[in-house]
Amino acid sequence: MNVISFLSAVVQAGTPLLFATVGEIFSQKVGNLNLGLEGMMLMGAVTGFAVGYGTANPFLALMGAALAGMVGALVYAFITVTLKGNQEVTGLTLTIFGTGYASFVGSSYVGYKLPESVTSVFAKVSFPILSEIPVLGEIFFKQSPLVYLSYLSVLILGILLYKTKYGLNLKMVGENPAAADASGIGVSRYKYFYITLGGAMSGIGGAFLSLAYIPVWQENITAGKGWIAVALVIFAVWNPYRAVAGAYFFGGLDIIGFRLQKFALPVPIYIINMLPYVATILVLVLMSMKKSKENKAPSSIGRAYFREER
Amino acid sequence: SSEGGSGGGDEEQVVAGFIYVGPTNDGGYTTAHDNGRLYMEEQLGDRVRSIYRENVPEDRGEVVRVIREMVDQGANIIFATSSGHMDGLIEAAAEFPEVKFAHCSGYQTAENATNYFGRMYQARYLSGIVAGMKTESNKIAYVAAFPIPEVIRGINAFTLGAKSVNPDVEVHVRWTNTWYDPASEKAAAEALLDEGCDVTAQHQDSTATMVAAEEAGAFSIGYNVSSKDAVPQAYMTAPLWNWGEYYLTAVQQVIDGTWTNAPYWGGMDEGVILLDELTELAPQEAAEIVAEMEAKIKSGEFDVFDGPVYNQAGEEVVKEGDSMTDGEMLGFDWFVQGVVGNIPAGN
Amino acid sequence: MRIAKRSELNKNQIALVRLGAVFGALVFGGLFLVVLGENPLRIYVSMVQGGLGSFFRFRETVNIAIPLLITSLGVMIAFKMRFWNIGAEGQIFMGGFAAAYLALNFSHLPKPVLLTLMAGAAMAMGGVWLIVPAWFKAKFGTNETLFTLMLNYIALRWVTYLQYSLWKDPSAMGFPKIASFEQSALLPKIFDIHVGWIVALILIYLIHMYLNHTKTGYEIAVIGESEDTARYAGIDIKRVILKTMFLSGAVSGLVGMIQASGISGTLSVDLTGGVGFTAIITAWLSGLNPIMVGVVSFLFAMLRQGGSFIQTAYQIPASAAEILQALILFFVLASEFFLRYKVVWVKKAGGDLK
Amino acid sequence: MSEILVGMKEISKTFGKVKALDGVGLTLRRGEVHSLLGENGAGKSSLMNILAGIYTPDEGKISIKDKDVSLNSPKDAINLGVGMIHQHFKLVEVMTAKENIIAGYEKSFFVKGAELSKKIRDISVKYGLEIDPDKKIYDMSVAEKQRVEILKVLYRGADVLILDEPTAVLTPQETEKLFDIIRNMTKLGCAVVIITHKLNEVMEISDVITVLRKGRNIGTVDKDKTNTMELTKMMVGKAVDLSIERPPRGTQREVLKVVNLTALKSDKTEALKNLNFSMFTGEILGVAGIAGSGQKELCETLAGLYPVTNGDIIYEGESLLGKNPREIIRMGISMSFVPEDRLGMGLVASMNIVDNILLKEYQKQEGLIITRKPSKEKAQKIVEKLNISTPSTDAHPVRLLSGGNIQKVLLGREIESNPHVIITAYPTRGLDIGSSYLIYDLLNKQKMKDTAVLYVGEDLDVLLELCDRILVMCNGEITGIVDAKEADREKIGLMMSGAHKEEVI
Ligand SMILES: Nc1ncnc2c1ncn2[C@@H]1O[C@H](COP(=O)(O)OP(=O)(O)OP(=O)(O)O)[C@@H](O)[C@H]1O
Ligand SMILES: Nc1ncnc2c1ncn2[C@@H]1O[C@H](COP(=O)(O)OP(=O)(O)OP(=O)(O)O)[C@@H](O)[C@H]1O
Ligand SMILES: [Mg+2]
Ligand SMILES: [Mg+2]
Repeated sequence: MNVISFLSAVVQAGTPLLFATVGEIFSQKVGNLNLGLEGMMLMGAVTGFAVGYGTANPFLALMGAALAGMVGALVYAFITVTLKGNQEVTGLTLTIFGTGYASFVGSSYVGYKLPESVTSVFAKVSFPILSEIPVLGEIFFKQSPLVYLSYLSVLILGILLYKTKYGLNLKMVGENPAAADASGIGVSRYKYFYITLGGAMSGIGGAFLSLAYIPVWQENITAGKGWIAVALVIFAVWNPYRAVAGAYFFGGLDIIGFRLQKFALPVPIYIINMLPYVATILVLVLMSMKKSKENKAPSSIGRAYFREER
Repeated sequence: SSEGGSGGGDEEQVVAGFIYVGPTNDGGYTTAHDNGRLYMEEQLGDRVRSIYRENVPEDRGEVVRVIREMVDQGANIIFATSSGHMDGLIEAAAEFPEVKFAHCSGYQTAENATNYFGRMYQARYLSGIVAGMKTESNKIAYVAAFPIPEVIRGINAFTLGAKSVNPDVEVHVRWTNTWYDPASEKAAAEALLDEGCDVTAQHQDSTATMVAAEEAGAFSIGYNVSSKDAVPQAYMTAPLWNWGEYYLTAVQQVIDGTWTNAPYWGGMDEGVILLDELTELAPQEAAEIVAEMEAKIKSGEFDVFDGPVYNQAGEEVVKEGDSMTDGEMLGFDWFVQGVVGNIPAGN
Repeated sequence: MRIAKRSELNKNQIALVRLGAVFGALVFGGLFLVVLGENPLRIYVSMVQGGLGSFFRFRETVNIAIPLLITSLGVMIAFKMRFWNIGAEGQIFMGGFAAAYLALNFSHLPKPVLLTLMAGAAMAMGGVWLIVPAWFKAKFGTNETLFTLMLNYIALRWVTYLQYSLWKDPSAMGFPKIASFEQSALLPKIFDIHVGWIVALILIYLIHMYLNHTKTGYEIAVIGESEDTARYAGIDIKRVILKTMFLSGAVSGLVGMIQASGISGTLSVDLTGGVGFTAIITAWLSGLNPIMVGVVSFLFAMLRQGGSFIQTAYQIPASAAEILQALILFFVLASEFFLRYKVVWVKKAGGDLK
Repeated sequence: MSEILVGMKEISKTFGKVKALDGVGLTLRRGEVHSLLGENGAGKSSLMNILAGIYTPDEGKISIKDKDVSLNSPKDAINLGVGMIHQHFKLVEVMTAKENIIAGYEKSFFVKGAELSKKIRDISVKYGLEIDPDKKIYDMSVAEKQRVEILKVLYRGADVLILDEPTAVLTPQETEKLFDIIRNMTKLGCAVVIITHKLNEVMEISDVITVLRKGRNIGTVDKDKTNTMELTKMMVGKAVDLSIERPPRGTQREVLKVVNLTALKSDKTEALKNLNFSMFTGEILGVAGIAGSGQKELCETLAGLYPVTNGDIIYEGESLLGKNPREIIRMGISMSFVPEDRLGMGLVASMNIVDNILLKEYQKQEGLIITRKPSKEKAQKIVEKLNISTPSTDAHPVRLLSGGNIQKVLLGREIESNPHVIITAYPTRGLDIGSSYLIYDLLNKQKMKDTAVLYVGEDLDVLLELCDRILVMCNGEITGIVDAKEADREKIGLMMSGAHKEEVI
């Protein structure tokens, strides 16, 4: 097995997960568990594809994908933030909606291929200078521009979260919206902002599949990746940097089967495929056993905030 | 064809139902079947109304449900196009004795249910010739769906074709366990390309394998329908289906009341199977050899599994002068020499 | 404009709000269909026809309703205790797994015996599949939403393993499927619908009794409200949690058996059809009331069957029905707001800020 | 007279069916300390929450610094220089003091840690509020948290500071310190509103006093022109006798004996340290101490709800060690516990009275099926006896009852079981004076029935008047047990802060 090319494929496989996971981290950081990731990814994937197909413009395709994810997230935000609806059920409904929307819109594109003008932009390209680095360059810097976009988003959002006032404020919103409100932070504004940001990220994550990975439209292109991303958020303990490692780990397990098939494995691949979920459970259990005050889910998660509530 | 509800319409009109495993525009297997349906509809005009369902899972309960709905819509004959639909179809056949059923690629029959398929292996053999001549690394990737006889037969035929022109060739197999999942197909193809394969072949319903080949600068053999426009930098040729005549005949028989449950297994000679025209990416010399072998196959002078055929361990399975029977071919559970890969054991 | 708490509404007002939401969704969905160039009225009418138009269609609706209803009852038990069990998918799979094991290995047993054993094993297995996260929740407070979600995937992979490898039917000539059950392992039919519908009705009654008229039902309600209160009252919390979760998982597990034995005739990765997730929605929509669960599940099933019908009849993609379903849900979710709050329009009082 | 900072006029606010405020007005001037007085539920917090932008009034006008304003969010209030320190702190536990202080107010894009720490230290020195800016909130004591809250408001440059019951959680010494800070602030030109139930504090700190009753402003008076008697009358609406009767002790038999009792918190520090005391029949034993000194843990260990690490609890010669409430009930011991968190522990908020009565009954029933009939009768009896106002006993969740009625349901249920020992934690917290006196009365009646009563209270004056003996706790330790009749307020205050140890009697 060619390790370097495998790792390069791992980065590729992990990228849609990375986008969605980082997006969901921010949504959860402001206190909203959005189980609609799968739906938003699909909305992004199909819209990106349709726009790319229709306009032959890669930029518009990407914008369309982000926008579609945002619209999904906006509906979710409206129901859970403004109307204080149940987050779990709204998220699940969003997934139903996104799946339906994608298969409805996508039904006229199934099997279609994106125009060259779009695929060529999202095709793998060597990153100047960095791709020269031995090994690492090969793995990380001979990728689709969308992969570079994922690095950039993680970096920017990581800095935003840990170094800026916005990071501080959004953490406060997720931990204790009443405190944030009393401190003069616009709770709803923050929630809307980061929930829709999460939607945009999910949309782009989905679009990575339809624009870059296999630029041919297919039904249910995300194949459950949105749900894996939900798991990844915990696996990464709500840390966007750790999400990188997690996404590549989960993504790698997704494709390693095809590399291992020629060997007689001591453990069936199906069992190996359970690993990410088992690992997530372990993280979950260990976190709860440690009872540490840090590294926990944002404490207001799942609960709507109403200022005049007692 | 989408007009009218249940019970509506002409009493004389025959309703034909099609159950597809994938979407009609998958650019592959289901598209080929749907083209056949459209051809049949066009030929029969008003005498037939066709209905179809896409993406029907290979689950008995779901298949039965869809069949019931089609019968509710007045279906007189129902075609189910994937192997996994067989159990449901056979069960439903018992429930609706007055309706005719036909199942593609299966093996069971009933009073009112038959099966139909094509000798795809013949075209695969020819495509193997093209691939065997093209490869420089002598390693060919074969992205395969399920380890079932139909697929194994195709791999074996392909390998024999490739070896007939290039004895050193190896055909590396990866199973995806899906018919239609571009992401898996691409990941599997990438794995093989990384291992040094420079030509790909596939028993898959999407173009993802060829897309992977194109990205890696390799060449590819398609399947089902021509992908010349979809992957112009890689596509050389593909074994193709042409279902129109079969569907036309079958539905006509239902109209005429002459339908029987005799299974159908047509070959290149009947036109249900063909090999796409070679593109300029295919080796120059290939065209001539392919044409020669195609003629021999059609005339019956040559059959793909004429002996001697050796298995992976190098043992002679079919002796010089012998040939495999249809029954043996329908039960393929071993690879010929030259295939690298294994068939996962059942149970 | 601002939001204010409203005083509690009575039952009629609540029903009115909900109906309004469904109506709103239909109007909204109608606009959506018009945009797509369809006649919404025709589609709505044919969806209802498709769901109820004939005995045959009604039967299909019931077939869809059965697993949804029973699973909703299962998750509802957990929700009563504020235990967010979203792992019904996994419990159904594991229940199906246990039932299939018996069906495949003991098909020589007489039908009533075999079916009873299968049901028992499915319930036990489904129960166990939920008792694991329940134990961690009781012991360490481990987040059950995510734990049970993960268990869904593990169960799915497990069934995939069975179907594609361990239990692959050799007589299927390499095709990855598990052998079909023998006649002795298939559910009998009553009025041409498998007996699951009777099981469902009985379960509605039993669970209604259990939650409202038994000591444990009372304890569940107390624990759901506050564990501290439960401890204070001397309730053996851990035991009740484990017992209840076992029951919740067992009911979902039973669905695995019913689907495998009544519908699919075997175990496969398509066994659940996503019902474990839909059930969360139906359970929640029905306000955790077993009788309402029955009604809501049936309506949902009708929507599904109607959607499937328009696909076969008019070749309108079933996804249109899926979108409509989501729209209705969105509207109902949004309408909850008006049960608890009211919007007050304020005249711009006083001077301006800034 | 100095400049008017805030004018509130005709403020009304309704929550669901409750009219919390009904045309209330209030005027705040620069440099004054303004006390808000009133029974529980009078609307004090509501009024201040409106000024802080948390609640939006239904009607009324607010002007700040001579400008009419509409406060649509706390941010609006902050921008106008109004800051509030809430009864329940609004802090994020997992963040540092600094982060809590700057969040929502930081101007520069990047958070510059060191610079900010210094700035915060400077302010804290200026006002005499010592804190460590980099300490996590979860590591802080209540008083420290309160200082963070005050700093947060000052950091935003507030000149109107609202403190909602700030002293409830402080020792007398800490209270003194807080008052110093308040005086310091008024000197610097702030106006301070303080809400408290302690009249002596009101008389000590305030310049002006406003009294609310049932959502109406009863009057605003200068401190110098009033006295506690008058204030009480304004609060309650009639002259009240604020003395509590203390019936003679009963048979004085030892029922419960606590020996070397030690219990740990979840973080392994000691919640209770080596406690030794006894409870006697026909006696009320009071427990005094600042909040969080171990009272809660003490009550819960006695009730079998909190694990004991060491020592023993002996009830009539039998050890209760390691027994949970269920087992204690099974042993036939009739001990009642009225926990401080009524809706979170003693009652099930969403259930009706009958189902709440059932909480203590159902375990005694035979079989699987639950019977509600006996509880229904009992509920009716309690409602009549304690004059609980409720529309129904079996169709109205207790959550919707008023605080006093909720407490009556709880206490009624517990007393109804004829216990030998009653443990009550802050039974009058959240109750108006009328209800409070009813509760004292009920407890005295129990004492006269020869029941042993443990009364954990926060109001020292009440403890001194009601109890026979007072056990003082500090930091999980008993710093002394004194005879209430002879005890001295000051000394108990010192004992509460651990500075003074009294011989155990
Ligand atoms: N990363 C971000 N997260 C949330 N809101 C943002 C972010 N970036 C900008 N905004 C919003 O954009 C607007 C302009 O930001 P700017 O920093 O100029 O305002 P600000 O007054 O400092 O922000 P704030 O009102 O939150 O204190 C504000 O409404 C701000 O909340
Ligand atoms: N957010 C709210 N939601 C519903 N009702 C409320 C809310 N806030 C206050 N109330 C009600 O309004 C009334 C006044 O409450 P408020 O908290 O202002 O009283 P208070 O004078 O501060 O009493 P306390 O001394 O107990 O703090 C009470 O009946 C209370 O139940
Ligand atoms: Mg208050
Ligand atoms: Mg108060």
